[in-house]
Amino acid sequence: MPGLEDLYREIILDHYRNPRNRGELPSPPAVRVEGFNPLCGDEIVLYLDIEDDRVKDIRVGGQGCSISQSSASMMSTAVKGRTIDEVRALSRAFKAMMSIHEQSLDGGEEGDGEEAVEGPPPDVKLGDLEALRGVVKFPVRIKCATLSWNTLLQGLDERTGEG
Amino acid sequence: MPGLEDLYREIILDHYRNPRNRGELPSPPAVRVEGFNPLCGDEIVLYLDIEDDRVKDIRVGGQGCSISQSSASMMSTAVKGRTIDEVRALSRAFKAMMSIHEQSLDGGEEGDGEEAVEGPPPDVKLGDLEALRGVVKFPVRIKCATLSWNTLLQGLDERTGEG
Amino acid sequence: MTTTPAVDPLDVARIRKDFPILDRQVHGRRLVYLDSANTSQKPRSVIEAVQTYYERSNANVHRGTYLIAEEATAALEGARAKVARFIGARSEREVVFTKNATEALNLVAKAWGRAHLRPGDPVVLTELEHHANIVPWHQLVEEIGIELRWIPVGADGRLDLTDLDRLLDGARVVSFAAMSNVLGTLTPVERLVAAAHDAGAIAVVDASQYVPHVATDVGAWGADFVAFTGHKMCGPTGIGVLWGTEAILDATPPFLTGGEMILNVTKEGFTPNELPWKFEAGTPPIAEAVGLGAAVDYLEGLGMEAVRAHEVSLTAYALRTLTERFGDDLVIHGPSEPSERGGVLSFAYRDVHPHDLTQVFDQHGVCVRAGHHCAKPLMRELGVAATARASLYVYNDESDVDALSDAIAAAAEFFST
Amino acid sequence: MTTTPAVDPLDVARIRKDFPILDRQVHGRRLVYLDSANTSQKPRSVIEAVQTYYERSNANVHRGTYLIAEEATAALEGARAKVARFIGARSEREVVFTKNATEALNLVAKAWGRAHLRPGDPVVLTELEHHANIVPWHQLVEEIGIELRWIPVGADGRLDLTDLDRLLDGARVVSFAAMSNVLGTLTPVERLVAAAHDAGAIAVVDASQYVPHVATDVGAWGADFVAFTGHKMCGPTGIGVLWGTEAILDATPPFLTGGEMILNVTKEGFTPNELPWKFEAGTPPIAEAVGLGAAVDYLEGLGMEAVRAHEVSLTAYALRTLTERFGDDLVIHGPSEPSERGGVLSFAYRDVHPHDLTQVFDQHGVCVRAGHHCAKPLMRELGVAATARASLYVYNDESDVDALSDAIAAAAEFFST
Ligand SMILES: Cc1ncc(COP(=O)(O)O)c(C=O)c1O
Ligand SMILES: Cc1ncc(COP(=O)(O)O)c(C=O)c1O
Repeated sequence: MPGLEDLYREIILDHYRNPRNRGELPSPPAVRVEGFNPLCGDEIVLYLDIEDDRVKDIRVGGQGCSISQSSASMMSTAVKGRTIDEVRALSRAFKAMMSIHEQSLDGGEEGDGEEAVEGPPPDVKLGDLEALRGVVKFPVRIKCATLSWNTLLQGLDERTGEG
Repeated sequence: MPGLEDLYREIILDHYRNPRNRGELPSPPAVRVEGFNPLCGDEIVLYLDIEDDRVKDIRVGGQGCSISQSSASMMSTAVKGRTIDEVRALSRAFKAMMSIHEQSLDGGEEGDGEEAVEGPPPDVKLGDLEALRGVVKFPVRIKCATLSWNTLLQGLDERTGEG
Repeated sequence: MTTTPAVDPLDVARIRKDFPILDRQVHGRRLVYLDSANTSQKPRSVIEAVQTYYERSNANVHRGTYLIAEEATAALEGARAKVARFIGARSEREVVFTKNATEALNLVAKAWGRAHLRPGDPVVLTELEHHANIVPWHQLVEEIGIELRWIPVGADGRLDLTDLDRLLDGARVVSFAAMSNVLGTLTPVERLVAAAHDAGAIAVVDASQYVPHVATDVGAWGADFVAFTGHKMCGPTGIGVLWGTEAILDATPPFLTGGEMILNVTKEGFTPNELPWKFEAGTPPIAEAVGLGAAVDYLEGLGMEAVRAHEVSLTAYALRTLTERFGDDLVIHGPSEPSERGGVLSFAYRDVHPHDLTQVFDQHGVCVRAGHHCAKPLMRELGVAATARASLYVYNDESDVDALSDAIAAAAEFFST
Repeated sequence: MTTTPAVDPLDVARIRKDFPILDRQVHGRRLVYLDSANTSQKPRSVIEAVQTYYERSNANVHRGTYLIAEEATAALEGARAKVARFIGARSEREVVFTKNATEALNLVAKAWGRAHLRPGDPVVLTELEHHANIVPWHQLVEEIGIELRWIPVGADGRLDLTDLDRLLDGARVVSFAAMSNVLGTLTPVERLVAAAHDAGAIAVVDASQYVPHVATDVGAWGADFVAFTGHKMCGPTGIGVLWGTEAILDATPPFLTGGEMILNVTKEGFTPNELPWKFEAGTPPIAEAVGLGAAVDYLEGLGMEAVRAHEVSLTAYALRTLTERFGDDLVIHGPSEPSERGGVLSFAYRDVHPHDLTQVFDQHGVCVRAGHHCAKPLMRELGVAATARASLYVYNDESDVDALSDAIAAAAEFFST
């Protein structure tokens, strides 16, 4: 039985209490994108300043639980300054980590409704983001942890006209 | 446990094999009215020749099971020549007989979806129609037995503009 | 302020034995189920009614001339009669089985609404509605161009009726919850129905949170439509109810269509069936209706007056003890007077997010829901994104409230460092 | 004519023990259940799955942070995954839970249809459709002015495809049953889907009678939508399935709306949720989904190849023995070749009305349905008002067919005098 300490690592609570890159950027030029967790009402607003295929700056707004807020904060520090390709690789690695979750009631594996996740890119280092690994033991919270990443991807897609 | 003989009285089978008043009347002047048993596909077509508030003539068309056909046949002989008030009284008496049916599974009384039935008029003689009393032991067949009566009432209502 | 008539109190210890799930342990603790506004637990009699139906009488209804089909039909229609009696309907013809309250409210908006509403027609809702009584109307805004108006929520979580006359002026529909699923607020149903009718509007009551908890008499309300849902009143999932007067149901075209709801079908068209089957397309939720009938029996056995009295007193206990223990650290939304509300307690503890609160509760076996409770517009009015919501029912007692209280204290401690 | 691959035959004696209702006596006789095309009986594992869900894990889904809510969610989504696998869906996102097949077909006609069909657009059905695949389209005739066209039923109860090209010319939708619920006819699904796509139409398959009896691969069919229903495949009442490709589901606006199916709701409007939840408004049929998952497990345990082989051979036995015994007095509708049909036997015995036939059968414990089987247009084509219909499933064997045969003889005798 997973305990609370699996979920609420110290570093998570730290990001929650002291969120990094909190705020707004003038939009335009920054891309502004909103995400919702339909199940609990968490909302996130990202402002992305992308130049030369690189995340030059990022700000995070919105409100939510410790998991969604700390995940957003960690995400912002992890992607800031990275190229879009690096960001996408990181996102894949993060989501791969999130999709390894518990067996469901009936022995089948539970889907969390995310799009099918490609295998984790082998050479991506997750760093602090690893702290969120414990979330997979709490299936309902996975959406909290992935909300900021999904919103980020949506922002990138919109920017490149893929969305 | 009710047996088949409760349902298929000899007189019923006789009306089924030798239906009375079978056929059509020119319409207009006769009122033509159709009835459906939604559950089994039985269809009935009545032709009513009504003069001076009296059923001067009646013809029965359509197709259906022995219960619906014999009930229609008996109904036609019972109402022919009667005043509309007498017909309505007879219909109430018949439906009252039909609504006294078995307790349902759960001890409650089962409704057959007909409109609420007023008490049987005390001085109406059902005559041959009594033979259909056994139908109440076979709840599904009640609609077969009442189809022609409901169609008749509909025809009367349409004529007097009540429908 | 109404006083509740004296009735014998519920024997909760005995009631708990009727609910098999309450024997369960989670995380090594007893299950403290405080999420009945979300869905209620099921007494053994309901579970067994479903099981017995499948083991003894399962057959499709309204169709077969054979014995078990007659039994199945009698079971379905018998359940309809029970529900009709339970809510004071005049006849079974007024009781339509749907899959949940949401389908019932969609039927009203889309079958009645599409047939009767024109561009610009005002439809009046309240700010405390559940999404089920909002989104179908949004669809009609897009489709027909109706105008939505909102009765505001005022202080203490009650409806603010100051502007009622103006809001209802010209209205075609007034649709509102009899009890808020977030705040527990009891709304003035009879007054709103009368005001709707005075304005020439039909009155639609979402009684999803009311019927399970308070004796209901749709006749006394005088409304046109009333919707509620089986799974919140000790019944199975997969069944809901739309009650309507015969007049309005007759004036409503069919909604979902197919088998069962027709009198005749040709290649050219169809003739709908009589009430209530006109609105029940396809194989109905038969076992679910049987279960709902058993749920009605169960609640009638307890007595709805006693149920209400129990919840009022338990809510009073919760409001008092939680406020005493946590003071200003705990904000409980909604009416402060227990008699004006149901046993639904939405709260916030300092700045701990509701999801984090309830995650800690779970470790204590305490089941409380966190989120927007399908009432995002209300959340916005309250100025919060989410609340934690504990909700009470017949199987809860003071020990459950105490367990909640301890769980709040534990969460406070966990997140205080 | 296809030959069925060799598989181990079903052990019907063992299977019968899995179905509690088959122990029942009616009118002093053993229950001979021959109405599975109407609704199937339920194995103990399905009944128990529902019961266990209510006794152990009942909670609302997608909402709670507490353990039993997680279990309930996992149970619902686990069932979805099972259904997806069972029909060869590419992902769970393609599997929408509805209340029955009728709702699924209404969703197609009304959500997809209202968004995409224009006055005069041709929608092609067949003459053997169930009302569930007719009446929703009739509503669109009235509402939008679409044009209905009908693929005729020819001799032997098969579709007459002579005029297919002309019928499909300009068509926007081709919607048809994979197996007739009256005649048992297997329609050429892949051919019709391909022809629909060639004509620029979407293909909708009503697989309500197919999925329970024949291994189904929606991918191989290549259709856009496939509808079926839980209660005919050993599952509970109150649940159906709409499968659709992600592309077409994305192109379909929400249908029923309310909680669960939204991402966001404001006073001004709403944003729908992702697939498949976009189409699941309100509390879903949770226990019913769990039961359906168990039904899928049960059928997979038997093996759908074996199920089909069993039904083909039992149908052959029925056709042969009944014809031998009753000769021209008994007319059996539908294809005469067992491999071209399911185990659905609609028949007439001389001029005895089907209702009267089945009434006598009931006295012999034999459950057979009489009526129009929700296919009145087909009845009209067949020139009958009703048929008696015996339908076979995994728990039937030759002794059941023999009991039917004896019951027919008894009815013949009763009505011959
Ligand atoms: C071919 C066909 N389509 C649709 C249906 C409708 O299924 P349901 O009544 O479960 O909605 C049925 C069964 O009644 C059927 O046989
Ligand atoms: C006030 C209110 N209305 C409607 C609903 C919808 O009920 P269901 O989800 O059973 O359709 C609910 C519960 O979720 C509710 O609380």
